[in-house]
Amino acid sequence: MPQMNMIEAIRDALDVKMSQDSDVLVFGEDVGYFGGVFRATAGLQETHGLHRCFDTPISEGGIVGIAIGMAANGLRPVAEIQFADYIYPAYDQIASEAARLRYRSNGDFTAPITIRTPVGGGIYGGTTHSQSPEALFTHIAGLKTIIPSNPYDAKGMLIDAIEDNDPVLFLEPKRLYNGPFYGDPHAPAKTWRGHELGEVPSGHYTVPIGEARRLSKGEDVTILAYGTMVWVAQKVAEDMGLNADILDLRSLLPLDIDAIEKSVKKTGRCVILHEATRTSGFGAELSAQVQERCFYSLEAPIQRVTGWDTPYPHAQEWAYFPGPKRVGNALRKVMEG
Amino acid sequence: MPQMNMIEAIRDALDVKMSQDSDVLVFGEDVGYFGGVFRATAGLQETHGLHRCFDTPISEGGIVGIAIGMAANGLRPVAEIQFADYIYPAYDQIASEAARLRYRSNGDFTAPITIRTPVGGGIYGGTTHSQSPEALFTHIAGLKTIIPSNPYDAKGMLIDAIEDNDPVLFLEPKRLYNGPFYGDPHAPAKTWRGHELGEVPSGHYTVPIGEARRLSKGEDVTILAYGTMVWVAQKVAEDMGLNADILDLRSLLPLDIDAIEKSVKKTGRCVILHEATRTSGFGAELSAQVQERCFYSLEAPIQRVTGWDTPYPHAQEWAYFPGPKRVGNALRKVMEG
Amino acid sequence: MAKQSGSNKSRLYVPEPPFRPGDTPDYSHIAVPAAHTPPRPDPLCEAHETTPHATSLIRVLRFNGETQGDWAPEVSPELMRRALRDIAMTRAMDERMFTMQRQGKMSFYMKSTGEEAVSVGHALALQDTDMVFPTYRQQGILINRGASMKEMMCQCLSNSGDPLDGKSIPVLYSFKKHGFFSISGNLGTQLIQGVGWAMASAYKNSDEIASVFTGEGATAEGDFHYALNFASTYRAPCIINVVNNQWAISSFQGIAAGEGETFAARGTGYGLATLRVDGNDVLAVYAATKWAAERARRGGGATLIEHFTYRKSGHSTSDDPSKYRPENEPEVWPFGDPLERLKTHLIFIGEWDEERHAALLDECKGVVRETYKSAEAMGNLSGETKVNDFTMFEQVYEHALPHLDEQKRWFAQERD
Amino acid sequence: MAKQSGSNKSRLYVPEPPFRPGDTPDYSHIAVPAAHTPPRPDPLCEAHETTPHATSLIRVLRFNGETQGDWAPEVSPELMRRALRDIAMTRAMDERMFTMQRQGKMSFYMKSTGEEAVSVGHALALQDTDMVFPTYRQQGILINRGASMKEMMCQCLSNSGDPLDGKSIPVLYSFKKHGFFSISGNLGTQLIQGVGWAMASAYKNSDEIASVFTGEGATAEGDFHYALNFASTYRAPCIINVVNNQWAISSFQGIAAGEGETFAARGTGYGLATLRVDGNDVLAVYAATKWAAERARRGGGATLIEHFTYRKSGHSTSDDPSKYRPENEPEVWPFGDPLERLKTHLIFIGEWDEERHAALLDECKGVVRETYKSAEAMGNLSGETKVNDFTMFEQVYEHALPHLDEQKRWFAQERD
Ligand SMILES: Cc1ncc(C[n+]2csc(CCOP(=O)(O)OP(=O)(O)O)c2C)c(N)n1
Ligand SMILES: Cc1ncc(C[n+]2csc(CCOP(=O)(O)OP(=O)(O)O)c2C)c(N)n1
Ligand SMILES: [Mg+2]
Ligand SMILES: [Mg+2]
Repeated sequence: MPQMNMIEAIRDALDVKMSQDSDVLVFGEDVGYFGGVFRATAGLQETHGLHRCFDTPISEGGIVGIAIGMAANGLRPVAEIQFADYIYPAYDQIASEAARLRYRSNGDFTAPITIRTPVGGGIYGGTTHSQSPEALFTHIAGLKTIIPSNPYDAKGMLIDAIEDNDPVLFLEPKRLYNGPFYGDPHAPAKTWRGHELGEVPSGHYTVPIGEARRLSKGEDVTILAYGTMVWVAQKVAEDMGLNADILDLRSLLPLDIDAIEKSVKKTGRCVILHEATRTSGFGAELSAQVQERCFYSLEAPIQRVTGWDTPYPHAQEWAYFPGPKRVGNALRKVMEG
Repeated sequence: MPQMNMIEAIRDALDVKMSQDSDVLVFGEDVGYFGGVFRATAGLQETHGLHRCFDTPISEGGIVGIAIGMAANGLRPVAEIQFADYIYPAYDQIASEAARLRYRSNGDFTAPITIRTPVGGGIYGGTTHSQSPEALFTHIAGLKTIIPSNPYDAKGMLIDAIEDNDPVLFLEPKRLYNGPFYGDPHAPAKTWRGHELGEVPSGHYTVPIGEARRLSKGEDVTILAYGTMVWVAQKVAEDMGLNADILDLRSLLPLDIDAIEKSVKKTGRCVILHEATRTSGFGAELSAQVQERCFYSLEAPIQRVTGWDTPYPHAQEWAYFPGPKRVGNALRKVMEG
Repeated sequence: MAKQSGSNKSRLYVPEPPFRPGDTPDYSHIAVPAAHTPPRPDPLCEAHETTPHATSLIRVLRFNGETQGDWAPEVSPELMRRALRDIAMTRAMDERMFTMQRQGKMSFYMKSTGEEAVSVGHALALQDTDMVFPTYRQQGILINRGASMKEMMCQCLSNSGDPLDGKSIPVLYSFKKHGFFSISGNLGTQLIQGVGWAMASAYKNSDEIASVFTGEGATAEGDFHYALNFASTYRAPCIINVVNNQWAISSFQGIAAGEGETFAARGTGYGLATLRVDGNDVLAVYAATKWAAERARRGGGATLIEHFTYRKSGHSTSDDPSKYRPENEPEVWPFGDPLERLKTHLIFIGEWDEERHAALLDECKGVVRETYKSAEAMGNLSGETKVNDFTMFEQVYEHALPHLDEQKRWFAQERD
Repeated sequence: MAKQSGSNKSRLYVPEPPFRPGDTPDYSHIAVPAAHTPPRPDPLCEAHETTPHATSLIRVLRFNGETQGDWAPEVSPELMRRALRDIAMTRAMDERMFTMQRQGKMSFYMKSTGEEAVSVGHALALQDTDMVFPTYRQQGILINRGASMKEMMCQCLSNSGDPLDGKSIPVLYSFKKHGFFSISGNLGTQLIQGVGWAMASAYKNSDEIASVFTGEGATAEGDFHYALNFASTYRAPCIINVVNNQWAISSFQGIAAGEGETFAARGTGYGLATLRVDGNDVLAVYAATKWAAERARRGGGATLIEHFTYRKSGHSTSDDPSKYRPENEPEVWPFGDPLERLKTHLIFIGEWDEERHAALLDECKGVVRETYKSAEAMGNLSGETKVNDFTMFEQVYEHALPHLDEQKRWFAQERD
């Protein structure tokens, strides 16, 4: 089985779909000849042609705008936004247009686009290269928002996203591109080599949007996480010797609420993790739903461990990041509660 | 005491501030000579001059952009976005710029702007004249988001917003402009005339950002609402003969969590209302915080009554609106739970 | 001439329209070029050869009924009578719907009165398979392309015959089968989508082009810039139309763009071909569109066309234009009425007469009346719309997601 | 000349730069105008009188050291030596910081090498109270205005001397006291803010103008359109600068704007004055800025200036330009180096010599070295930054809100 890191897996997904389907086009800032600032599209222009993988002007609104028009005309565009922090100029095209085109035309026109964009901190990117804006998109009816945490899922979910007939926002935790990250910036960096989720089948396969992945099975506590925080959760739970049910949500909208509900009803305890700003983060929705569905099973208050309600600072990156210490404290608290 | 509807109260707040402080400018689409499509700025150009209340190009991003620059240069701009549904082209300027300017410059530059915009349904405005996007803004650190439910608060809060040294998003529930709305579109329309909150002092006063208003005191259940839903809550609770603690939150960020916590700890039951789409709506944050703080006092699951996870439809407006029936059901459920 | 309401004690310049309510509008300063219309270059010329066209005005129909100049298209009397009919029909429909809105039959309506020649002339010059990305004032395109007027009316009435199942407000039509893109309530957004559509067409080696519309007011949105810019970079086969009807709700065109340049001139700096056309002259609109469509189809890239016209009615049924402009301004507007001008021409060349004209207007009125009757039989907003409420949960996604199914169940339980 | 990597079997046009790695770049087709520079009109001329300036190139310094043409400013040798020093100092600082980044002392750095004449020439022509809205490549303005280099370095090192308390990534300076607006990491956004700043200045009847910057790549953002449009409508007293350094990370300028027109030409259609200037010619930049500043200050409104230059280094320390352009392209770029060109002129007029030049470079290097040493003594990112972590909770709002206070408490409890 080929070994891939997350960038390679993403590139492979694009390559597979571009080879299979001439309607798939890939574009964005620096994605053409250069192959993207994170190299996710490297080589695709050479393989598939200038007209299938190309550079765009620095205009996120324009990028999503043409994607919608192309999709309405039968293509399957995959657009890259260089950093999620720069997605806001495209917010109107995503929320008002891509997400609502099918609805407002009652199915007459549709916008099956995929938008890929790197999220999260951990690379000293400061306020404008570290954000996790998923909650701003899970509030938008008509859009799907997904976020893989490993190479295997990244490839399968991206292929599924491209084949989906609705617009999909595909978030890439940039700190995981080269390897799993367990939350300690001073520990030697791990790569995906040798990790079972770094084994990525060649060719076509999908990981269906809407299904959470269970990382570990346990009876003590449910941990809900996605993106970078998945690995932090795993490490902390292991180190604490907790018997934790860890769910890598992968798909935020649609959400695998059945899996969540089943788990919390079993464990009676729940900790929710995300890097994004706390207030109105996606953790709020998770907490609300767990509370609504599992109220009578809960033995302690649901805990959220999140980024602070400040912009993502540069030098204080690791004071901002919801690292192992804070996750551990929350777990202890929920176990005592 | 002068009687005013909510439009008049808003206009009066602008007039008071423009008279007091020549740094206050008012602008937006159609706000100048015409006085705004909802007439909130009618007469201000005539009174204060063309250069203090003027029309702008149809460019929400541009409107907020110049407001930031003006504010950085010492003015106190009050910008109108014609409908909140059209705020997305300005999303980047609000979230990346206005909200973060102070932080990224460590206080060297600031953006004390006020953005006024009508929200909510109830006027058959369909997908693009009915939205309640507050949750997309409460996730943004550095911004304040407030929403009055009556003329008295509208004036006092708007004055406080203009005087605030941070950017404030001031949401105006358009269905309340002319009178309180109790949720039944077929009932004869009420005006603010004769309502105690339609009595609006002339001159300067403030209603401080960050304080909830208690509508009614009760022991049975806490209802958290804001905007239009405040009046629906009041009517339903009354009709049901419930002894409800109803909080009109008014300020979403900052949030009066002390008042909320105190109330729920007393009642043990909580229902949260909003018009916005359910998933990742502000109700999720409210639910999460109540659960975190009042877990051991809760006697039933917190209920959310919200708009559905669809765009706001046109003909089905009243099927979408979280009206008295649904609010009543939730209250019954939480009382039984 | 501009005067300033209120006192402007500062150096901040804020443009104002020449006339306000109470003024006697005098547009004698707007030169209506009589004979000199800029020459018609080859459609595959260099973009900059059309720079003069961005600041002059292409006209074909003189007020006396003659045609003139380079751009006069070779069109049959039949085609012109077709145009006349489409314009008259559009106007009759607008008239009726406006009245019905006033009677509470629908929530809202928007007329295109005075600017029908833009959509009708434009549509006549395109192929029916070309995709238009219209605003809410291009109903003339649907009339021209033979869309069902009953369906249009049902859409406005939000009734059981509404193809959009009541999801959208009136006038925001979607007719894929007629190459008419779903109209967005958000201004400007479709401009760049149309460019993307055109890029896809080029990518597929298809001959179809896109034609995108904006009002002059909405050119201030970022999407307009994206559209011009991407169209220039990728030489997208499309036409970008700015319908300059002088007003954006209550704002005159000087707010949208300043007072220095025309809207057509915006395109010059992007390296696009630019035409500015008398939008009340259906033959000029037709000719300019033909030129731009040929250019796009033959690989010459995009053209920006400014259609210079006038919005005779209020912005919508929610608007009262007498609040911000002189009541008689539409009458004194110096470019005449598109229907009258075409009629005058047809009579001038002996292909029409007053009697047939009166009959045409009657016929249109009749068709509209009968169609409206049958449409309203399917419901209206003040009575029983007969729209099934459950449709609101459909078409959010291709397949309903579990949480929407759940909400639909809640809705079912809670409604009775 | 353009060739296409991969096969392009469709009609979708995608522009490509003339040369890629492995090619021998040949820019002989770019005409460097020797003597003919467009005439200098009165700064209060009509905007359209500058239309020719948008497509030609204002130059003052010939390669042989002579000055020439209408635009040659009257500047003293002192001022020119000041410019020379500012350019040399900026370059020396960039050099040092780049090296220190490579050694892990900071997370990131961005050089302005090759385009220092733009910021320095521009700043020299402004008043120190004029507010500039810079990008990350205008450090030359800070050097020129006498900002503390140590503070700049501490900002890049995110250490205890960082005036921004480590909140921002390196290079995103904020120096209000030097009329230098806080740089945003989001491209384009500041353009329209600068226009708003200028409108406020006009409103207050102040003489201060704003000068806003963008790279040519970021002109594709909506904010660029907003800036041009609002500047036109309200005749804002500002200068809009496009620094066209040919590259936007890996994209050549044809992606940003298509291949039809210059960036200066963008302004023509907005009714703005437009100048295009040799950005490697500090006297030309100075002269163009003086013109535009006078125009703005005297009520003539905004000018769009395209500074035609070349980005000699990589985009940032994270970039390797040899991946997408020939390695020697910076050397064969036909407009020379700004430092060399000014030096040649000063020597030509007898106000400079090789010895003094060598001494100047040494002096700059020395100043930079010493300053860096004292800056690094306050911490760096690879070692101990000495930034207090709690500062991350400050300046989110003027006064901390209760929820932030609470989070600060949590942070305090959880960190040990
Ligand atoms: C993004 C956005 N902003 C504001 C509005 C509100 N609005 C609807 S139509 C209109 C005026 C448009 O004027 P123009 O573009 O000239 O078109 P016209 O109505 O004259 O055809 C405005 C401001 C909107 N629909 N969308
Ligand atoms: C809104 C936004 N999109 C993308 C980026 C990523 N980015 C940073 S610099 C850059 C290239 C800018 O090129 P240009 O405007 O020509 O300026 P230059 O770097 O050449 O000075 C890009 C794409 C960003 N910072 N902001
Ligand atoms: Mg208009
Ligand atoms: Mg550049």
